[in-house]
Amino acid sequence: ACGEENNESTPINDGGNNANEAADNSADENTGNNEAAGEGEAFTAQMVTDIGGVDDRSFNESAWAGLTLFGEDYPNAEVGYVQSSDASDYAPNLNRIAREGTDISFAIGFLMEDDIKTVAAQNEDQNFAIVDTVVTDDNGDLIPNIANITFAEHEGSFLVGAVAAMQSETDHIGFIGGVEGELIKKFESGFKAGAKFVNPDIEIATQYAQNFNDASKGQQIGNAMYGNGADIIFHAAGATGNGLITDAIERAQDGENVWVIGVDQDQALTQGDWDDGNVILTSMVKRVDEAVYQVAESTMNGEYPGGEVLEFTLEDAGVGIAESRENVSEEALTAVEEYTDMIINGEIVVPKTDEEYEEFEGSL
Amino acid sequence: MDILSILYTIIPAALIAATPLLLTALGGLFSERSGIVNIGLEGLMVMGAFGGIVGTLIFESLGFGDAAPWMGILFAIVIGAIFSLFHAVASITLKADQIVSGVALNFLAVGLSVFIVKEVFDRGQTDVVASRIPRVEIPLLSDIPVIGQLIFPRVYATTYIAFVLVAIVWYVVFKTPFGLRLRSVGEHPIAADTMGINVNRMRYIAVMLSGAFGGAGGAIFAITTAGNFAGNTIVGQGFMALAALIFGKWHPVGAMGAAIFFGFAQALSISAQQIPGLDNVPQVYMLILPYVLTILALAGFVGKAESPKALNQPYEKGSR
Amino acid sequence: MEYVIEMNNIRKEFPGIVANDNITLQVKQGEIHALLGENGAGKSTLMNVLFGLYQPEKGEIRVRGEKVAITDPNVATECGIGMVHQHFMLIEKFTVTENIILGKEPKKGTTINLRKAEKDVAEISERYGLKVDPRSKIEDISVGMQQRVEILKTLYRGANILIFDEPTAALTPQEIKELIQIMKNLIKEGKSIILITHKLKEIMQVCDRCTVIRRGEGIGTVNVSEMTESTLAEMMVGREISFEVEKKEAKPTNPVLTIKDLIVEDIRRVNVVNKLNLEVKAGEILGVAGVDGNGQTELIEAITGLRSLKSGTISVSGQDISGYKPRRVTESGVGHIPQDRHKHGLVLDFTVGENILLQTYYQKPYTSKGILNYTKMYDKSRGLIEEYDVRTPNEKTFARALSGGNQQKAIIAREIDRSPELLIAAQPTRGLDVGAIEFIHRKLVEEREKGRAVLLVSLELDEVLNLSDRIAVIYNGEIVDILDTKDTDEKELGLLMAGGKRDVGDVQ
Amino acid sequence: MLLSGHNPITGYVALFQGVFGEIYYFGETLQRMTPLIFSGLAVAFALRTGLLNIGVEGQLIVGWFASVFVGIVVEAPMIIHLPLAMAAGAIAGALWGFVPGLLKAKFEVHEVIVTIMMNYIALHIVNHFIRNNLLASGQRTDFINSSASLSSEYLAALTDFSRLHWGFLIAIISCVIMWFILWKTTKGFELRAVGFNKNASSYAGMNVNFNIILSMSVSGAFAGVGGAMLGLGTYQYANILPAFTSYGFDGIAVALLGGSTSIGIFLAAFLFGGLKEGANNMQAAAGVAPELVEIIIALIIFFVASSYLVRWIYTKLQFKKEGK
Ligand SMILES: Nc1ncnc2c1ncn2[C@@H]1O[C@H](COP(=O)(O)OP(=O)(O)OP(=O)(O)O)[C@@H](O)[C@H]1O
Ligand SMILES: Nc1ncnc2c1ncn2[C@@H]1O[C@H](COP(=O)(O)OP(=O)(O)OP(=O)(O)O)[C@@H](O)[C@H]1O
Ligand SMILES: [Mg+2]
Ligand SMILES: [Mg+2]
Repeated sequence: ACGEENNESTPINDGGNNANEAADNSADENTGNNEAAGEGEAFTAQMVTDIGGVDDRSFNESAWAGLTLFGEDYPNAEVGYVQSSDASDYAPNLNRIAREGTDISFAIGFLMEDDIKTVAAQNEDQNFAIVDTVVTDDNGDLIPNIANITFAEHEGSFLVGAVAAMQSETDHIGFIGGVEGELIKKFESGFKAGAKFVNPDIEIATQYAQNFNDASKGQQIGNAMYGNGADIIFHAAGATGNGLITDAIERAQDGENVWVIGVDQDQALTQGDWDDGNVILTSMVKRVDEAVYQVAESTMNGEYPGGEVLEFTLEDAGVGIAESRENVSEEALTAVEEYTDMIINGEIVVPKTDEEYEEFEGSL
Repeated sequence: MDILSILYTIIPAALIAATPLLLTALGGLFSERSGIVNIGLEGLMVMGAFGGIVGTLIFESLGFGDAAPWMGILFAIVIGAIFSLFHAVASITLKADQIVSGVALNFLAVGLSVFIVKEVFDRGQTDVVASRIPRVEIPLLSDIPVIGQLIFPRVYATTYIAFVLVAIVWYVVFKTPFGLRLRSVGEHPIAADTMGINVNRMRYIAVMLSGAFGGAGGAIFAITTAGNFAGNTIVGQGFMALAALIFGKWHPVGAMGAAIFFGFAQALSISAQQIPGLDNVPQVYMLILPYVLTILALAGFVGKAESPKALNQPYEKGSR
Repeated sequence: MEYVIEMNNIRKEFPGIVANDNITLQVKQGEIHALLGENGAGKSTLMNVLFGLYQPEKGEIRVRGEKVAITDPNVATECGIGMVHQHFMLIEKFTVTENIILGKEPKKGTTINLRKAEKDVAEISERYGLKVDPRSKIEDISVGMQQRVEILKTLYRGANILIFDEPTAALTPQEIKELIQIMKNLIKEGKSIILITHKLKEIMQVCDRCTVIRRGEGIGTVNVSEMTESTLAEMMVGREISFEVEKKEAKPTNPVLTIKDLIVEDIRRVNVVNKLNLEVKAGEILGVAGVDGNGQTELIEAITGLRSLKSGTISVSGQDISGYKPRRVTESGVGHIPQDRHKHGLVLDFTVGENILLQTYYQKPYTSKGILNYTKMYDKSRGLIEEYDVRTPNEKTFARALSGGNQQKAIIAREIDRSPELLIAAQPTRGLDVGAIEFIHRKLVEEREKGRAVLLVSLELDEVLNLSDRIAVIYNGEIVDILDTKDTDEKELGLLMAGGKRDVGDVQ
Repeated sequence: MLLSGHNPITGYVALFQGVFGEIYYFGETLQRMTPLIFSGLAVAFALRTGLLNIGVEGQLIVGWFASVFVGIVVEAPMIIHLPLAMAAGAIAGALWGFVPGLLKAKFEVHEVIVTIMMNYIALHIVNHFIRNNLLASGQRTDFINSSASLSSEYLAALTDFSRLHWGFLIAIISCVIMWFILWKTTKGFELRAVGFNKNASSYAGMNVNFNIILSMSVSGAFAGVGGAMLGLGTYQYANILPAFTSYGFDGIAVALLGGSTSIGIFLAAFLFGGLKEGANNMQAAAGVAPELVEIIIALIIFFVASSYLVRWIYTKLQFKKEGK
């Protein structure tokens, strides 16, 4: 369908059916402007994915879901994406959509931090947004044509940490990180804080696979942790986590009582099934879709949050515990609600880094 | 954790990690013993992983239940064997450089499999398979106190099958007429030809066997460990299998030893953080351990590996 | 039906060359039929056609009167034709038995029935007097035994017409004698044989008839009993050939190569050169005679710096070169014609010109400040190609494309042109035709005449006797005797080579 | 493409436009081919000595890191700093090539396995250093000092803000250098001789072991400079690598496609760079999955590798001519 488009300056990608509709709807109208959105003309929102692509079961997919929904809700809006095959694609891809006069260009993932900075400087009249990081110029100031979307992952992780601590029968839980860094530290710190908050004596194993794509490693780390007595493991490790889930399923099938806590999306919907249930206890979701939708919407309404840092927190449901929670006990769910309130009130300040976590632990 | 419980964790992990490498290396053994270098093992594993997952998903949806992953593996074996024909035609019939052809095979596998997945599933990765290969232990043997669980741990059925295959491959390669002919073609194709052996046909069979085994290796990795297929499901395992083949001196038992060694080193590096005493060792040491050990082993006591004589030489009738 | 094999009007072309043009070959039942011709005359090609490795463009083949199309070696085997190839077709890592049964393995279920195979092999070898050890690996046995394996391969397949392509080129005199006996046995058992050889003496000795080809064309078939060596040679080359190397009386002067108490180990740390003493003087050719495997190779490698010595000294013109690296040895005035020209003598994928400068490329004027001067290199090699009559289209042709004789000439040009004080020639004429041999022998004698020392190591007694002024007999890594050529003969040498007074047996 | 229901013409037009359509993309293509030239040269150089260097990937990674390290830590005027940083990349790469070379020469260890292992070691060690010693923000180091930067405002302006940098010229020079070393120098003569026939080379007095080590080191140095192109040119920093860059493996294809000759490598790198750059546009403009380009690359390699067919016909024709 796209191939018939006679206008080179509207290279919209039909990632899914909905987007297709959006594109078709707008095809009737004149879409050939290179200026910012004006009256009666289509609003365009596009995103550049990282290597994972729009179906990575993680934030790219989630972001694309948000954009797709946005395109559905506003038939006048055109949405699209470009997938990057490797890191060197980020800059040209961002440049490409910016040069087409896209009204808001999203960079999905903190890895595009530097590239978006360069491209934003080269295209000063274009609007950009980046997910998962805050971009500043050389003086440490925010950049007026970049909106920064971040999440309070530590807050959501706190909740699943608490759940894990309450439901662990061995008083021994685990955390598997993808690649060690600022971002994943937020998951780890929040998770550990939540668990210790419930049970200061709980044993928590942590390990980084140093890879987001090594299922084999995920399986082996999971194997070692479970073998060592942990019964609930939270992962923030992308596809590496698939190996963990595999190991958990096999142990479950073998009669062991082990669980996985998923990440980013409601993972129980797509994974974890075995003969007698699902090993995914619950998941810590991160509503990238929500965030992207909101930023696109505000931009369309002329309220582009350029030069701002938008943190999506527990309070605005930007992070939280997944819908699938059948395996979570009543008691734990009550506690989750209680803690949610405490975090929102500021009664609990969830740590984000190793230092903050140590401080937090000391204060218990 | 005491030594014994460490071993209880590490050994199964090592054997599970070794299985796909071992199977793929056995495949490479056929191909290289016939004189065809197979750098394309990586690509064959990719196609195997693709075929294994897609096959399992299809058979699952057709209601085959627990049999689905097994049929998925068979499907992958067929896909692998067919896909290896690219390498066979290019390097045997068209006398392409075998290394070039193998490299192309790797590119093609990733491109083709992901492309198909995108066209069929409309996304860059497949769904996760629901049914898995069961983990088993050998009934009586694993009941032997203490060591029973160590030597016959609870691992995937496929792991035991792989070990049985080592024996079968050894038998086929060293005890049957087929094996004798296979090796003769890899050592001295002209001589084999004068003895009435169809060199190219043997090589085709060998390369397709490597496709079948590589396909099985990839499929088993995907089904038992990854659970689904994406462009990055197989990253480097094929090269490790090639290393195992060379490390094992083109011998099935040697390849088995090498694959287990790789699996063991990997399992140790991963479990180390959970082992008191080793948990303070910087992780980087543990991460590079398997590779450093391999290099040291090769430099130290394994020594020179002698490849089949006619490896990487296309056979042209009437040449000398 | 007089002939077992008739090849009538065979024509076989290779790109750009007609290897066989209208050749007719008729072999009678029970005869040994020689096929004679210079290098590249088309003998091997004709036999490959008969064996089904090549398909002829024209002509017909009849086996026992019946017209057959030999499309591949399997068909030839079915017709009872077996071939012992010029370059052995053996798989080094396989055992004797495995090599013999390959492609026609006795089975028990799906397994190779090795026991039966070994028994079969033993049986045939008994019957034809072909002594082999069925369980040895090819790489561990002597060339002579390898050849017997080749013959057994054909017999195992029931061949009754055997083709031998230059079977004696790599054999010791003793082994040749045995081979001739074997051929006679085979004839007695009702087989027929086609024998390709460059050695006219052998033809005279065993053959009944002889077909001569020249440049791909058949010259004719003659009864050997009506011919002499020189008439055969003339028929083959088209001109007269002198067999005796013309040389003046030697005038040896001061010693050039002096070896004292040399001990060299092989890979298994066994002493293969054992307290060896030797001296070669300027102006003489010293021939080393010996059965293959008595330390000749290691001796040469030790002199040229390719192998380290365990003890003893080697000096050239008074300079101690023991332990020198090959380059320094060469620079000390040593030239070396290696025995295996493809493996050690040439880089086959380099041009002839590059090969001719393989020892001197780094010297002025070919290199200055690390940069090669190809113009100078090719100028130089053009001159040498002409001087040594290397038949090649030009100096930029790849060495691979040259015939063996011409490859050898290129090596000789390279080594002699450096005017080494000591020239080591190992098997310099292996597999070459009489014309090429004549040329090379003349060159070696010229070097002697110029006052150089020449160390000739050869397995061919004829060559040693013909060329050398003195002959050192090597046995078990030791020089057992040094004789004046005038005072000795083949018989005495043969005895000494086999270990002095001991019985001449099968030396492996 | 037809099979997958896309219009192939639109696809290829988009591919073509993705390279030549705008000067920006053309600049990006040249930028993209720069490290590919180096990895191709690295593979080819070793290949000429009869060695298969699968370790270009690892050599490139350590070269990248080392050049960035010097680029950050050292303060010096550009005339010293830039060459120093590049040299650091070259040396690191050379060291990474030296090890397999040494093991091959001394212990006859198969270079293919060692280089595969060295790739993983490079990846983990470099990541470790960045993570523990040089982490600035997210997953990367600080930017290098501008005195070590290859980036060029001139080239960027010429190509409408692409990331094309001076490294491209260095790559061209390197092609010439490799050609010169191999075909014009005495050492090159030896390296090639060793590559073709080790026995004859040692008979001719060449030091085979030394040449093997040298060849692997020089090969590694080429790869290391390729890494420096990324560190000092394209990115201006080094980052924690989640997986291999794949430049090394692409380099094998580039070298083989280019017949291990300098000109061939340049052209093959351009083809690869162009295909990869164009793939993004093809995806954006025609909705064709970028994997298609990988398939195309693979098929091209197959066809080139199978040139036996062409060669065979060619020689046949030529012999006919000579025969007349
Ligand atoms: N495979 C081949 N391809 C092309 N030309 C060949 C091939 N084999 C042989 N020839 C050509 O055929 C001619 C005959 O070669 P052949 O090997 O039959 O000679 P020959 O008589 O056996 O020589 P020799 O005495 O050295 O063994 C050669 O001069 C060569 O030009
Ligand atoms: N594969 C080939 N392709 C083209 N020409 C060939 C081929 N093999 C041999 N020749 C040609 O055959 C001719 C003779 O080759 P051949 O090997 O028979 O020589 P030779 O004197 O018998 O050498 P050797 O003693 O090593 O057997 C050469 O002129 C060479 O050009
Ligand atoms: Mg010959
Ligand atoms: Mg011949």
